[in-house]
Amino acid sequence: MTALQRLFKFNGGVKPAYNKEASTGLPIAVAPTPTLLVIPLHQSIGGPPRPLVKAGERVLKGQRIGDADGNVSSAVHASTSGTVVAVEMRLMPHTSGLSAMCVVIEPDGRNEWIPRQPFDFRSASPAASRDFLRDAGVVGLGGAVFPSHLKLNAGKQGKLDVLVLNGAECEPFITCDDVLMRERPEEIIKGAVIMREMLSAGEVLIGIEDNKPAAIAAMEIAARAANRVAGANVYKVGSVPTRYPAGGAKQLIRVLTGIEVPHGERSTDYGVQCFNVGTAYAIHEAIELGQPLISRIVTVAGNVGQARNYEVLFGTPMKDLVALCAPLPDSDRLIMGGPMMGFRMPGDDVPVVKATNCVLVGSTALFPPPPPEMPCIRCGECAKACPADLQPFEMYWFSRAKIFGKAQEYNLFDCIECGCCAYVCPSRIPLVDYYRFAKSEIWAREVEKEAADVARDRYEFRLLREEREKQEKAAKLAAKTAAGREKAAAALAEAAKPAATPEEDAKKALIAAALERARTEKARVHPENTADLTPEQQAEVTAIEARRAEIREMAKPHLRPDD
Amino acid sequence: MSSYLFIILGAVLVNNVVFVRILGLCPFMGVSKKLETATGMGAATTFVLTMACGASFIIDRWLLIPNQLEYLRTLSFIVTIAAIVQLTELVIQKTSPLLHQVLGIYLPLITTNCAVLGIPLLNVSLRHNFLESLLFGFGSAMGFTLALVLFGGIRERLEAADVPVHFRGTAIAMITAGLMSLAFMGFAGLDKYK
Amino acid sequence: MNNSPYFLQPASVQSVMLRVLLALLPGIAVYAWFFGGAVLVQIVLASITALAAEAAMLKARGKPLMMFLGDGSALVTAWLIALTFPPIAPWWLTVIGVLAAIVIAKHLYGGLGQNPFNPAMVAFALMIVAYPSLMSQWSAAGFTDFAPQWNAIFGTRQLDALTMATPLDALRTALHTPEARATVAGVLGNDASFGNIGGKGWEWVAAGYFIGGLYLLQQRIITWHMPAAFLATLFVITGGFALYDPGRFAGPGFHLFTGGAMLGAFFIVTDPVSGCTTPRGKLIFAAGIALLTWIIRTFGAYPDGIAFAVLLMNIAAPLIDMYTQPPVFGHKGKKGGSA
Amino acid sequence: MLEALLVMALGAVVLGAALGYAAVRFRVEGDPLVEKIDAILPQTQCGQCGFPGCKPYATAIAKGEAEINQCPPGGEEGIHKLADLLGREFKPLSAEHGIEKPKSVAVIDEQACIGCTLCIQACPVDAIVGAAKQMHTIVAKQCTGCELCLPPCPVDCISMQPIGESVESWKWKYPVFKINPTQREAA
Repeated sequence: MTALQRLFKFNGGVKPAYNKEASTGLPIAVAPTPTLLVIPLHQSIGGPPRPLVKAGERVLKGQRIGDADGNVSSAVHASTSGTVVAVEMRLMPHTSGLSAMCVVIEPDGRNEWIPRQPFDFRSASPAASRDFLRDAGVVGLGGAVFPSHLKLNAGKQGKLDVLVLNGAECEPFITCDDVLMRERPEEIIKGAVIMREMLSAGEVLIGIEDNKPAAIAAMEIAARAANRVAGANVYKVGSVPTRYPAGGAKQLIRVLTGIEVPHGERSTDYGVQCFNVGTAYAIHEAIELGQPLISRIVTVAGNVGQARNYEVLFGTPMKDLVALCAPLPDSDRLIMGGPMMGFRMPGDDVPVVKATNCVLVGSTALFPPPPPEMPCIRCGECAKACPADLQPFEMYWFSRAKIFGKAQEYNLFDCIECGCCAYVCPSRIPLVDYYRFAKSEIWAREVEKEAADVARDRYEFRLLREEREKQEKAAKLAAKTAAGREKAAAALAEAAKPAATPEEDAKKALIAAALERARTEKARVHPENTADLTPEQQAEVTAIEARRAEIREMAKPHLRPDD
Repeated sequence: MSSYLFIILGAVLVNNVVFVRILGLCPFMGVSKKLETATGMGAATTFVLTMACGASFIIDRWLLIPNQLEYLRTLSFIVTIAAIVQLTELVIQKTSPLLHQVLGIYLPLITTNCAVLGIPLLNVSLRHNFLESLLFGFGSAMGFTLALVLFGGIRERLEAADVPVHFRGTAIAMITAGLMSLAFMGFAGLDKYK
Repeated sequence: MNNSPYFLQPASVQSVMLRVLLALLPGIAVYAWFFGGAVLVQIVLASITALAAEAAMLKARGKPLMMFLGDGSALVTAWLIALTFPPIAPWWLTVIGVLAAIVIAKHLYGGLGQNPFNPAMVAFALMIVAYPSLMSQWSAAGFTDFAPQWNAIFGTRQLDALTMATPLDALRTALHTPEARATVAGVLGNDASFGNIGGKGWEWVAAGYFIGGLYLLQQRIITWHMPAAFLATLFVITGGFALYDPGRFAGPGFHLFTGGAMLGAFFIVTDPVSGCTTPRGKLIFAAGIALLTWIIRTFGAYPDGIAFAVLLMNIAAPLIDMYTQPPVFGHKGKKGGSA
Repeated sequence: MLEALLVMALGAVVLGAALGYAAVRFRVEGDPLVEKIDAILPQTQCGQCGFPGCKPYATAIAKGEAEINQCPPGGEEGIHKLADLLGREFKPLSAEHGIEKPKSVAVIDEQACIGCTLCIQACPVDAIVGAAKQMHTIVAKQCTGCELCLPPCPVDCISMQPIGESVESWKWKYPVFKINPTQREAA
């Protein structure tokens, strides 16, 4: 073992049965190209990529079919050459059983690559090489699928003390990193060299659990070769004690360097960064061979005749992949990932994606349903097992009662959902389910809170705008009337020159003008209706007038004098 | 000196004003839902009670006894307590409006808190001098705050317990208070060592 | 349709509770050997009542019976009550105690895992406050013939021959009567109820509990924090005061091996539901109980202060937990590595 | 008897003076609590609580004129938060103010819209884009689902459609207790 200073310890952790031997017997085989490839567009953390192809187009192997949406995203590529059948919503490999946009490609069997040329990252600027990696679709293959180009930023200090390569792979059944390290250590180290130069890191520590001796030996040979080239003892392999979850990024950093990176803070601020060995291999392929990330090593294990690791193209339906390993008849479910953190698949025709490090065929015999849940007796076993030193029974107590404020006070978001607490709980409580429920509720509320704040700002701006419009209208009106008044006053001012007091004259003139205007108006419109009558009408009128006079004479003695 | 210590210890633990003397139950039940409000109320009552004990002693010794007006004792104590509470409310409204809103009606209700009137009257009957009555007032108020804070801690956990529906809320709080006073009975007989 | 993790470590609440009952057996055997079969009758009586009460409450709350009944937590409470009550207490006293524990202290708060107070201690405290005389009539070591004991439990109670006070009670009354001007050594020396270290016979029962406690520690059902802190604090306080004034204060040997000290240290204080859960919290919790027990035993009105001490610290447990939360990963100040 | 009156009068005067001084010195203006309450409300300005918007409802609650369970868009969770903040008892949502509906977004049926701009003036957050006699459409991201644009529309072409769950916004469900129903109703 190359010289490595003392290791550190993290609290908690459990030792489940590893069942790794079954799938490491045979070397990596290349899974045949399926009849139909369903490649989801959104395969990494960050914004969903926009489709670049339409139905009917012909694509080459490695051609970009989904453009990264902004910087916090990663591109998606066609896994083989063929014609795009459709760009539509398809079932996703996610416990929700929901669908999302996928590009469906029918392979033409010619496997024709796009023109591939290596990218000279040494001469290019760091930002350019990071953009290249983003467009090559390189994401963390440890399971988090975080876009790697964001992590390749050296951060404030501009340099890094330690670059950690995570080959610990502590989850039971999964051996994809193990066989990758055994068969292709040189490419991994080449990837590490590239990353070390991009991050200008001091030394490179490769953490591998001590239950993988073959992998440790292979990586040490490659590391020694790289040290000779680098001329300094820079690449070291560290044999880490086997304990789940030693493979967690923060836990491995703690064991190898003693640094505890708190939740919510970037590890580059602590001079350390952790990458999966598979990611290092992908970076080597992208930069030195110009091949974007279109396939990965996937372990197929569990309730199958012969467990084995395959190099699988993204988009291959899991059904075809599992069929290669002769699944036993009583298998009833597919789990993506391992038994401790894996997700149950809604169906068996969901595609393999960048996050699929293992397809675990489950059965009631292999994974019996848990006994009914008993109340928590606060025995503290989970607190002993928690690798993040949390108090799981307190978080459970408040998450169960949906009092999320208190759950957050007990650092709910520091939980890495590793499953150790639920593994050891004597009351068999599905603790991780409660924490996932509480986290998604809190995230949903935060999204609602932001939406409410935006709505309040827009509402207040609207009130402001209405106020402003009212004032403008009033101002315009006032201006118009004022203008009208001046015009009238000016006109009268010339007409009535004598030195009457100016405004009182103006007012009198104004009234006079108004009256004059009214009278001419009235005359023009309503002529006296007794003026231009025909002779007969005139005679009729005089007769009526006469009768009226007679009546007045008769009525006089009765009326009071003033009528 | 040790007699002063015994007064305080006696007031806080042995005959705790809430659990043993069963005084001041309405704020005890009303405000102890959350720990912050419980501590806020405890602090306010401590301030009021200590001031009240001091003021009542002065009024009693220099105003009521020389003029043989002992029968005015309760009346004058209540007036001074009401004034002190009003003063406290104004101070709290200025310093922390949230506490003022959350304590709500229970802040002016300190006036009617039987502990706040009971302790000064006890001071008079136990013929404490000025310092003793201050310490006794302060000790009892600390006992009240202790009871309130402990009860707040338990209730905050009970909030999430799967209590049968009919016992939820105040019912289970009453039962818990009963069991707490049962526990405080353990201190019975301790103060005969004064 | 469950989510990850898909396989679990073999463990269950039943196995935890059964192992606790197993750990109680040595103590019970020695108890029955020295003080006759009465205690076994009490244990059976308490167990039946507890299971009946638990079943009734579970049915009332509409919870599935078999699953909860089988978890054995009611049995543990029943056995603890039977062991802390006087063996020749009348049958109805034990029944009322168990009912109070199971119904009021446990199920009213929501059943297993949600009771803020230790059910057994609630029962003991209630009964000693309600029936002080009956609760202080214990059988003497050596009187092991069964007939009068059975009669005392179920039949008419002619008490004189059998009963006497506990050693703690005897010592306390002797010391507190000023005229007698008794000293600890004097009382321990000549009174029949005292053995060489603690109470006659009781010291062996305490040794039995100690062995049971070691088994629990080995099975990792309880952590060392609580028993160690409790016994150490009791030892230090009683030792200190015994040196200061041997006449008035009994030594640590006496206090540790009489009354409920040993039973309390391993079985009562370590009740995970009502006690503290953080490592530092457990130390403070157990030390607090030891201190209060000693105060009540020496100055208080009740012979054995374990029950009241446990209840008092149960009241303070949520607050102690709140303020002794261990630092979370990454927030530990002393880590050299964090920049 | 006289001394008694004298003493009481003296007490009243002294304490009255002290309080008068304190009242002046500790004057308090404004009430920051309204902002705290307003921060909890969902800002849909829908008026279902009987007040013309969330801010007036918040001031009413602060002054104690309104109950805390009159806001259907805020739902049970909003009432719990208000109860915690104000230390009041939790009350279920009052029926006459409406029921809690799943969050939904208004959608205009392009065929029926005649471009009368009435809904544009009614929308509290200006989420509707369009001009007189031109086609109108609603910006889904900004629509808060307050349904204020439904009544003024003469041709009733606006309908409310609940927002479906996408893979990103999918929420983990509360772990169902298969064995004891009471625990589920308690949680």
